[in-house]
Amino acid sequence: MKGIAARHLGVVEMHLTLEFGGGLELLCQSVKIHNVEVDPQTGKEKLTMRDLLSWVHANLIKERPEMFMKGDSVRPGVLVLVNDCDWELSGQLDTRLKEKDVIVFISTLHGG
Amino acid sequence: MKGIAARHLGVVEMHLTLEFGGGLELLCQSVKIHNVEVDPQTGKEKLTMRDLLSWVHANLIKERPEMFMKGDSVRPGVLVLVNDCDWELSGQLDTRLKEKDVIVFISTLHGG
Amino acid sequence: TYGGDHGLSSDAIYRYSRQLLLPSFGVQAQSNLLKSKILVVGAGGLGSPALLYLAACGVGCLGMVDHDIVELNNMHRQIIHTEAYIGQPKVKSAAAACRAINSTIQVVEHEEALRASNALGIVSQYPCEAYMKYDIVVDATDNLPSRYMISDCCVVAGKPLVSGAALGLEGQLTVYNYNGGPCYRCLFPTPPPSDACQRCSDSGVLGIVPGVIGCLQALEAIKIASDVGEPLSGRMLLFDALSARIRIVKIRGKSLQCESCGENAALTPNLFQSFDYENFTQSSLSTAPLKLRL
Amino acid sequence: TYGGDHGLSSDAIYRYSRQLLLPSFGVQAQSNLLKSKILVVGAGGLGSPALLYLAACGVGCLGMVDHDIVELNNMHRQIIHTEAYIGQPKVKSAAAACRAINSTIQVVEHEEALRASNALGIVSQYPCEAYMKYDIVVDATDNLPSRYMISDCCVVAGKPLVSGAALGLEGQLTVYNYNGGPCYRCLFPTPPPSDACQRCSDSGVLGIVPGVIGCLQALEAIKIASDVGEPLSGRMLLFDALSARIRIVKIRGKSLQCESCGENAALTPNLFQSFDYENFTQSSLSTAPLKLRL
Ligand SMILES: [Zn+2]
Ligand SMILES: [Zn+2]
Repeated sequence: MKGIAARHLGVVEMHLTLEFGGGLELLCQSVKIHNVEVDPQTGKEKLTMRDLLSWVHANLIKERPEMFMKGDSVRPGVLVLVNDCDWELSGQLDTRLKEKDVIVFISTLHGG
Repeated sequence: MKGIAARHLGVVEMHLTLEFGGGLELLCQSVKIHNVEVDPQTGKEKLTMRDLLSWVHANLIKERPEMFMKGDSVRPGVLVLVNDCDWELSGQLDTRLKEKDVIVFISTLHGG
Repeated sequence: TYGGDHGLSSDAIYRYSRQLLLPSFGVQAQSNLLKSKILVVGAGGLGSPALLYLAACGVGCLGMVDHDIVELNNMHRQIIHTEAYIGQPKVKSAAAACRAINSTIQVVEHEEALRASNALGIVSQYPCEAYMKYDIVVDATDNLPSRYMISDCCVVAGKPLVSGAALGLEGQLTVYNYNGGPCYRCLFPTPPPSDACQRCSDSGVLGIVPGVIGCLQALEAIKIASDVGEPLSGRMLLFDALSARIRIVKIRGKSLQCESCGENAALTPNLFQSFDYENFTQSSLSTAPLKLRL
Repeated sequence: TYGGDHGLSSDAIYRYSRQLLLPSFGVQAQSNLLKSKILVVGAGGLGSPALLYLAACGVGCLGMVDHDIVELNNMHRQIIHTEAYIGQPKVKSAAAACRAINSTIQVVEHEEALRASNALGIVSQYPCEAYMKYDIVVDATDNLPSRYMISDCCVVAGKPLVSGAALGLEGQLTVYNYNGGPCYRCLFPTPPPSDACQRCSDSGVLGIVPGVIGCLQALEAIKIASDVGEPLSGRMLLFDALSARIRIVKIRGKSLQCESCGENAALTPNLFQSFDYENFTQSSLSTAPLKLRL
């Protein structure tokens, strides 16, 4: 695991809770809640949502990544929430993450 | 206000959110959410739920205190939650409060 | 007409197809549901949506207890009843509505008030076929003595209890006596002062509030009956309609000192049947008449 | 038969007495409700409880649009319909149910599909009696193009929109286009890839999930119509039935760049009426047939 390796190297890793909903959990083995440790990449001090998305893409998404990402952001129809708040309000891809943040990825539903 | 006086004297005061529900809000002028500053009493370093209850009794409850308190605790039928957790799990009257804690007092409902 | 491993008729497969399609529900959960027996106490504000959804989703045997008559001032929230049933027993009206949406389940009418003296007989056929009959009880009543009585009954009979309440613009929901979790008396060992309750019974209710809570009661009963998901045991849902706030909080577990379900509890069927719940709570099983001045 | 300052008949006072008793609701809010006109689009899983509770609580004029026929595989969640109406139009069935629980309100049947070509006419009688008719629209549909179309319609007609959705074991709810808040396109300027949607339409739904969301839609519509409480605008409710978790999150406000409601938006009634929502979303207004293999 990336997190464990990072700890051994003495890099400060961040504990985050990632939640997937609205069907996105199907892309990561139907598990909705993931407690993860993410290390900021070499040479960086802060972790942003841009970094987290590429970490999620590399580490959690097991199938059909095009159902989660489009370019370097999430695909249309996915809401991203950082601590119960739309990431549009915190700077989207540039949102800086803190220890113990909760990030929710949820696909909008259309059924009834 | 107690809080303002305390600040002038250099005493560390605590910012708490108190919420009243299930009809208990009627005892404090129908206001459900109160953002308050409470100072630990002279000679004490920590604020407990016991201290908070007497503060609420003195400062917020405007009528029929017997509908809120019984002895030095809350009356039967009132649930007390500290940060969304039943105070029975944190030590009831001895629960120590921290800055920015959210305390909910809610009367159990019986209607349908 | 039943065939295959799953035990579902072709009619049932078509009727419940949208639930069968669900990977996390599917044939097994639907089959559990069709075998389950659920008793709803109260065919009023909470019971209306709970009964309709439990009937619709395919609970095999759906019982209902109530001794009230449908009145015009129920209609703003008790959506299971139609104007045509005003003056008739709620149980008769509710049973007809359930049968009209699902003729393939068994609907059982208990047209009487649930009291300590008859509750064990209705819930578990005690003493005849000891401790059988319903698997789950839904408390959709509107008064304090009933809440203590139904909880104690479920402890004695060993049934999980889905308990909902609504008043004014607020609602509450939890599951008692489930899988080692707390009962009503674990949370509320002492009844509140009776004037704290009487004031409540005069203060009205916005019809949709018991609607929301009654639906959530049906959901919890479905989860327990179908053995899917995490029932709301040891947690309580608090609903504030006006501010559209819903919080789910962690509540205490079973109390070892509980007089009903605790380690040294002396509650027996006989003791239960002779316990005076109205005296204990200092309030009445039947709701007080409304006083309205405009 | 109407008298007094409050404009409530004595029948209405009795019928709605429990709501009139509520200090934070009372005569003024009930009177607002009785004057309100609410359109529910879709008489299916979400529309069933929404319509029943809106009728029961005393919405003065309750309209419903749907072109579907009641089918047996609807019955597990669409509790407004009875087996007796299988094969008949949902609107006819739903209207009969609403009238049966409240004969004192006006129930309006629009037995047709809501499309860009007729939506303004139904919602606001455009171009005849410009921008009147319904005060509030409830989106209880089940497909993506309808959601864009109804939101755009509400922007053009200037109506608040109570939007609910349910699928599988999850539900979502928010209020669009209310008091300077965002519209659907502010949140979702670009439609999702069509295969992200199609998979959804095959995956079923637990009946009680749209039940809960539909009730909450009725509540939001009641709050807006009666001018009581804080509607869920700029916030979204996320409901996970399996884990009994409900979270209410803060969402973005109105987008200045929104192509529907933004500063330089070019959306006119004519443009709206000729917009091809099925092509825009690459998906169909009518739901795909189910494929079920057991
Ligand atoms: Zn107990
Ligand atoms: Zn917009």
